[in-house]
Amino acid sequence: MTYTRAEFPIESHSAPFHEVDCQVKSNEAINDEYYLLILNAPPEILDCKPGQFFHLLCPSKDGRSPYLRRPMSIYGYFPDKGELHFLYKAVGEGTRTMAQLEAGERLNVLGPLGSGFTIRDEWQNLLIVARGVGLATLAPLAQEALRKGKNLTAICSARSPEMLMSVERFRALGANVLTVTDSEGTSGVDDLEGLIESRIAQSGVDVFYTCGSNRLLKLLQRLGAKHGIAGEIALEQQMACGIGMCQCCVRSLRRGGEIVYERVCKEGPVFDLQEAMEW
Amino acid sequence: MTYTRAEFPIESHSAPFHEVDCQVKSNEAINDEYYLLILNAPPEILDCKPGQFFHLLCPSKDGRSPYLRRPMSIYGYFPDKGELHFLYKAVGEGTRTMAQLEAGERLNVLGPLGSGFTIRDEWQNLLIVARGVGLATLAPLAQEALRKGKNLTAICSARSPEMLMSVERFRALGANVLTVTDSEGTSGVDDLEGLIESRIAQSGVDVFYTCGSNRLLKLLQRLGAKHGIAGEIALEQQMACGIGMCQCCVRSLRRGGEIVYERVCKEGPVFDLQEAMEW
Amino acid sequence: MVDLAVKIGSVALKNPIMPASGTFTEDLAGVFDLDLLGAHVTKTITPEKRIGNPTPRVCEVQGSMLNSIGIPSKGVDHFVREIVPIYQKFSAPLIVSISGNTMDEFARICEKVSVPGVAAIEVNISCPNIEEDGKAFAMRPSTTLRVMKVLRGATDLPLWAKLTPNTGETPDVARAAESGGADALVVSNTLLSMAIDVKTRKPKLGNLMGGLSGPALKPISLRMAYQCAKSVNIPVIGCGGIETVEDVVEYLIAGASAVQVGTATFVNPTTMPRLIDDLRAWLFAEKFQSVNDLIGSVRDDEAADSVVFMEAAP
Amino acid sequence: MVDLAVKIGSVALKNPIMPASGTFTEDLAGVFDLDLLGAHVTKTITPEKRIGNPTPRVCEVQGSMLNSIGIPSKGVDHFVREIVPIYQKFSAPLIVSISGNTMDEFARICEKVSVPGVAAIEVNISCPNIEEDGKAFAMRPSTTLRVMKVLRGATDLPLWAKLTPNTGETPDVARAAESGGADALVVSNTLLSMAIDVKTRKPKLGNLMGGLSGPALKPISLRMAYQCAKSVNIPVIGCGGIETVEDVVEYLIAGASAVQVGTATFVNPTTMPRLIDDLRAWLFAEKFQSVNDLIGSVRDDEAADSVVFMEAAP
Ligand SMILES: Cc1cc2nc3c(=O)[nH]c(=O)nc-3n(C[C@H](O)[C@H](O)[C@H](O)COP(=O)(O)OP(=O)(O)OC[C@H]3O[C@@H](n4cnc5c(N)ncnc54)[C@H](O)[C@@H]3O)c2cc1C
Ligand SMILES: Cc1cc2nc3c(=O)[nH]c(=O)nc-3n(C[C@H](O)[C@H](O)[C@H](O)COP(=O)(O)OP(=O)(O)OC[C@H]3O[C@@H](n4cnc5c(N)ncnc54)[C@H](O)[C@@H]3O)c2cc1C
Ligand SMILES: Cc1cc2nc3c(=O)[nH]c(=O)nc-3n(C[C@H](O)[C@H](O)[C@H](O)COP(=O)(O)O)c2cc1C
Ligand SMILES: Cc1cc2nc3c(=O)[nH]c(=O)nc-3n(C[C@H](O)[C@H](O)[C@H](O)COP(=O)(O)O)c2cc1C
Ligand code: FES
Ligand code: FES
Repeated sequence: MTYTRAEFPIESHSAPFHEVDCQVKSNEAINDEYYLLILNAPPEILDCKPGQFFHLLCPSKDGRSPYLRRPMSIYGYFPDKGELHFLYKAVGEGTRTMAQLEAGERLNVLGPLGSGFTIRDEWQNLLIVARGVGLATLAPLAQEALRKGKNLTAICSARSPEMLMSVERFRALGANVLTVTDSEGTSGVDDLEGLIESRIAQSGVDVFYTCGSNRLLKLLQRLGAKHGIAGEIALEQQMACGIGMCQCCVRSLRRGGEIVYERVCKEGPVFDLQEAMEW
Repeated sequence: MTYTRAEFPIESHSAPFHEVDCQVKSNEAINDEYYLLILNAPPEILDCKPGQFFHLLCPSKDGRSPYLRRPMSIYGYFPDKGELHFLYKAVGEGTRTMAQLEAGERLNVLGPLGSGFTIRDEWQNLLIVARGVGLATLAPLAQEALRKGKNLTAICSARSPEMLMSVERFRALGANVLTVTDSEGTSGVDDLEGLIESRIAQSGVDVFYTCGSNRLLKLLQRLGAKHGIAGEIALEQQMACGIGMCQCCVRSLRRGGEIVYERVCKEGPVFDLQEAMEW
Repeated sequence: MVDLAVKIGSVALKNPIMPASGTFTEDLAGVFDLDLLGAHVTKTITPEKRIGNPTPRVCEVQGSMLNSIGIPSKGVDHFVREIVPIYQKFSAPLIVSISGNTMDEFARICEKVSVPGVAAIEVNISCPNIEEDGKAFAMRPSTTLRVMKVLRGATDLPLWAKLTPNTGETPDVARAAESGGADALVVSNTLLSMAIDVKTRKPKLGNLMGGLSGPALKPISLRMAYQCAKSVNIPVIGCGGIETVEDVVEYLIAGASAVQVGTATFVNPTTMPRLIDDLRAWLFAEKFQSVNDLIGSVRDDEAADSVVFMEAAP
Repeated sequence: MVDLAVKIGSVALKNPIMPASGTFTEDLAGVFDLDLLGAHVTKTITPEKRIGNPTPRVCEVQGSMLNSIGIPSKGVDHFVREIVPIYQKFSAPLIVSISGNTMDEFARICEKVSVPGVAAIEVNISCPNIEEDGKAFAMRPSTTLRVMKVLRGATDLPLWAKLTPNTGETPDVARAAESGGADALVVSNTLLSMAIDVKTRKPKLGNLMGGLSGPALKPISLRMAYQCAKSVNIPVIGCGGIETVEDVVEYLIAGASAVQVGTATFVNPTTMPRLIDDLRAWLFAEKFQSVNDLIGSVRDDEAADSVVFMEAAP
C-alpha cells in the first residue's frame, strides 16, 4: 500500500524515496561469489543518482527471515527499460536468502536513498579505483561521467582475473580500464601508487572516486593531498532504518579540525575523501 | 539424523517412537475446511494403535514459522502401503501452513505417541459417536474393531451433510453408519439420546467411544452410568513436548473419589469415559 | 464510522498510534503524511551535546534487533531552536523525550523544553545514569519517585514516564511514577541484551551490550503494560514489538490507551499508517464503535488477584 | 580428536551439553541414548505434592513460547524413592533441581535429596516464593545471599544456583549467590511474560502470565551469562534459547563452562545429541583442541570495564 505524501508540509531536504514491491526479472550467479539481480521497477524509483543505494527487505527462505533490511548500492538504473540492477556478494544470511530469489518473485525495496557522487563541471579527468563490490557502487558513476563527456579511467582490482567483474561494463561505456590482481601480484599499494602517479603525470587527474578499503583510502588521501586532487569515497556501515532516523550508521569524519559524525544513510554514503577516516 | 537407542537402559514403559522426515505423497482439501494429508512413512513409525497421535513440525511458509509442534491423531496407518494419513481442519497458523504442503515436500513427524483405545475381547457391540475431526481419531479404531470381528455402529454428527466426512470410510469398513446433522435438525442431545437408547434396546452396546465435545461427554457418561456401559474418550490439550516431559498437557480426571491430573500426551489421549471431566 | 480518538490525560490523540522515541524523525515524511499519526515523539535529547556510542550500534538477533545508539544529541538549545518549529507545521501533538545524567540536569532540561508547541514531555527514566551507578532511575521505586517529584516541580506540561523492563519491580515502579506526578506511563524501553560474533569472538555491538527491541520483546512489555494498567490510575501507553494490528489490539485489551511503534518502522516504514487502517478495519469487523470500548477489556476475572502482581515466572 | 570434557567445580561432564530443568525426563530415552549427554537435570521438585497451575499451561509467541506449568510435584519422598534409582543406570551425573516456598522448606528438601547417586543440587531460587511476597529469592542480592547460606548449611553436595532474568541486578545477585556458597550459577530461568488471545480477549495462559523461553530469550540470558562470568569465580552454566551450535558457542565464548537446552528439545527431540556432534565438528573446523580453550574467550578488551556492569539498555 502507498500512503499519500501530498500534504507533506516540510521543506523536503531529501529527494523523494519510495517503498515498493518489485518483481524479480532475473537473479543469477555471475561467478562463485557474486550475483546480479535485475528487478522490474516503476519509474518513480528510477530517478537515481550514482552512489545512492536501496534498502532491501530480504525474503524469508527455509524458515530463516533476516529481520532488518540490507543496504545495497545501485549497480544500474534504466528508466527506459524499467530496470533496477544490484550486484552483490552472498556473505551472510540476508544476501544468501537474496541469492535464492527466483524470477517472478517479489522483493520489497526502499529507495533511492542517500546522497550520491558529485561530478563538478570543471572536472575533466576522472579516476575510479575500485575493488570487489565497490565496482557495483561505481558503475553508475562511470555511466554518468561518460554521459557528461568526461575522460574516465577505471582501475579495477581483484583477487584473480576471474573475479574481475564489470570490466566489460566499464569498457562498453567507453572508460579506459586498467586491471590489477592479487594473483598476478599487481594489486599491491606500491604498484597502485605507481600506476596512479603515471596516470597523473600522463593526462592529469581532477578527481578520485573510490569505495571500500582502508588501504585504498590511505593511498588516495596521500596522493590527493600531494597533488591537490579532489576525491570522494563511498562508505559502509550497519544500518537499521536507512532513512536517517535511528542514528546507528554514523561514521567519524575529520572536518575543520574537529571530529564529526555523519550518517552513512543520509549525509552519505558518499563522503569527501580527505574527511573520511580509517576504521 | 537418528541417534541410537540401542543402549537404552530404562525398562521402556512406553512403546518406541521416532522422529522422522517423511515425504508428502498428497495433501488435498476434501471440503471447505478439512484436508487429507498422506505421507510416505517408514515401517518403524507405522506400528500404531488406534487413538495414538503424531506430533508434527509444521513447515515454515511465507515467513511464518509456527514454533511448537502440532498434535494430530492418526487417521490411517498402512504398513503395507507405507502410508500414514492425517485428517485435519485448518484453524490457525500451524494447520494453515500444513495446508500449503505440496506433494514431494517433507514433513518432520514424531510418533506414534500416547496410549490408544482399548478393545476388550468381551466387548462385542461397539458404538462410536463422533463429530468433526473426531472422526479422524476414530477411523483407525473402526478398522481395528472390524478386523477383530466386532459389531460396530458409528454415529457421525456434523453441521451439514456436506461436512460428513469419513462416512464412506466407515461404511467401506463394514460399520453400520448413522448420520445426524445440525442443518437437518437431527443432531441435538435429545435426538442423539433417543438414537443411542434405541440402539442399546435393539442390539445392546458394550462400549462407547467418542472424542471431543462436552455435550457428547455428558450424554454418554449419563447413558453409560445408567446402563453400565463402558466407555473411552480421546481428549485434547495444548502440547509442547508431546512425549511426557513438560507437563503442560494435563487434564483433570475423577478417580477414586479424588481429582487426579494426567498427561494427554502420555497417559492419554484416550481416557476412561466416566473419569473424564468437562472443561 | 469507528471512533479512533483517545485521550492521554489532557492530550487528545486522533488515533492511538504514535512512534517510539529514537525510531522516528521528520525524515519519515518522505514515506507518508506524518499528520496521519496520533502524535509525534522525538528522540531523547540531553542538555549538552553528546556523541553517542561506538559503532556497530545495531545488530540482528533472531527475528529482532539490539541497539546501543547511546543518546547522540545536539543539545537542548539546538532542539528548541531548530527541531520544535519543524513540528509546528503538523497538527499532531508533539511529545518531546528528554533525559539527564543527574536529577539536576534532568530538571533543567525539563524546564527548557517546556515551550509552546510541546504537548507533553516523555521522561526517559529508563537509561543508565551517573548518580545511580549506571542504573536507570526506573529500575527502583525509590529512585523513580525521587526523580519524578523533581521533574514534576520543573514543568506544568504533562509528564509521560518511560519505564524500563530491566527491573523485577514493575508494579511498584509504576505506582512510584504515579505518586511522583507522572500523567502517563510509557511501557516500555528496551531490555539489556548481548550478541557475540562466533567467528571474530567479538561482541556484535561496539558498546558490548544493548537493548532488545522488536517482536521478541512483545510478550515482556505486554506483561508490563498489563501490570501497570492494573497498578495505576493514569493512562498507560504500550510499547515493544508491535508489528501487526493484533499486536496493537493485544496491548489495548491489556489496558494500554495508546501504543508506540519502534523497530517495525525500520523494517517497513509504512507500518504506522497501515496499523491505523488495520485497527479501524479490525474494530469495525468486531463491531466496536470506539476504540475506547476495547481498552482494558481483558477477561482476566478467572485469575486470582494475587497472580496479577506475580513478578517472577513460575 | 577434540576434547569436549568440562568441569563444573567437582562435577566432571564428558561434554558441556545438558538439559534444562523442567524440559527433560527419562521419557526422552525413547528418542536417543541419554548417556550421550553431559549431565541429567531433573524437573524442579518441592517438598510436598503439588498440582501445578491451571491449563492452558503453554502458548506460542512469535518464534518462542510461554509456559506456566507451576511446579506439579509428587513430593520429594516419591522422587528419592522412584526417580533417583532410574538415573543410576546411566553414567552421566544426575543433577536434581529443587525449590521451596520458604527458606525452611527449601533447606529441608535440600537435605532430603542429598542422597547417593545425586551429583549436584540445582537450587531453583528463581521461582516466586511466599516469604518474599511472591518475589523470587534471586530477584535481590540480599534474599539470594540469605537463602544460599541456609542451603549451604543443609548439604555437602555441590549447589548450582539458578538465577532469574526478572531482576535489574544480575551482577550483584551473582556475587551474592557466590558468597552464599553456590558452586556454580545456572543462567537463567524464564522471563515473566504475557499473551492475550485477541478473539476471546482472554490471557492465553490459565495463570495469566508465564515465563518466556526459546530463541527470543537468548540475547537476554546470554547477556546475563556474560555479566555473571565477569562477576564471579565459580563456573557459569548458560541457559536460554539455545537451538544451534552457534548458540552454544556464543555462550561458551561469553564465559559459560557448559549449557542447558530447554525448549529446543520440544521442537526437535534430538537437539541435544545433534548439538554435541555439531560442537565437536565446529571446534575441529576452528582448530580447537579442547572446548576449554573456547570458554570465556570473548574479545571484549576494547570495551571499558564500566560497560560490563551496565544494567540498563542505553
Ligand atoms: C551503502 C551501502 C551499499 C552497499 N552496497 C553493496 C553492494 O552493492 N553489493 C554488495 O554485495 N554489498 C553491498 N553492501 C554491503 C551489504 O549491505 C552487506 O554485504 C549485507 O548487508 C550483508 O548482509 P548479510 O545478511 O548477508 O550478512 P551478515 O553478515 O549476516 O549481516 C549481519 C548484519 O550486518 C550488516 N552488514 C554486514 N556487512 C555489512 C556491510 N558491509 N555494510 C553494512 N552492513 C553490513 C547486515 O546488513 C546485517 O544487518 C553495501 C553496504 C552499504 C552500507
Ligand atoms: C491428541 C490430539 C489429536 C488431535 N487430532 C487432530 C486431528 O486429527 N485433526 C485435527 O484437525 N485436529 C486435531 N487435533 C487438534 C489440533 O492439534 C489443533 O487443531 C492444532 O494444533 C491447531 O493448530 P493451529 O496452529 O492451526 O491453531 P492455533 O489456534 O493457531 O494454535 C495455537 C496453539 O494452540 C494449540 N492448539 C490449538 N487448538 C488445539 C487443540 N484443539 N488441541 C491441542 N492444541 C491446540 C496449537 O497446537 C498451538 O500450539 C488434535 C489435538 C490433540 C491434542
Ligand atoms: C535504534 C533505537 C533507538 C532508540 N532510542 C531511544 C531513545 O532515544 N529514547 C527512548 O526512550 N527509547 C529509545 N528506544 C526505545 C524505543 O523507543 C522503544 O521503547 C523500544 O524500541 C521498544 O519498541 P519496539 O519493539 O517497537 O522497537 C530506541 C530504540 C531503538 C531500536
Ligand atoms: C515447560 C517448561 C518447564 C520448566 N520448568 C522448570 C522447572 O521446573 N525448574 C526450573 O528451574 N526451570 C524450568 N524451566 C526453565 C528452563 O529450565 C530454562 O531455564 C528456560 O526454559 C530457558 O531455556 P530454553 O530457552 O532453552 O528453554 C521450564 C521451562 C519450560 C519451557
Ligand atoms: S540507518 Fe538509521 S540513521 Fe542511518
Ligand atoms: S506435551 Fe509435554 S507432557 Fe504432554
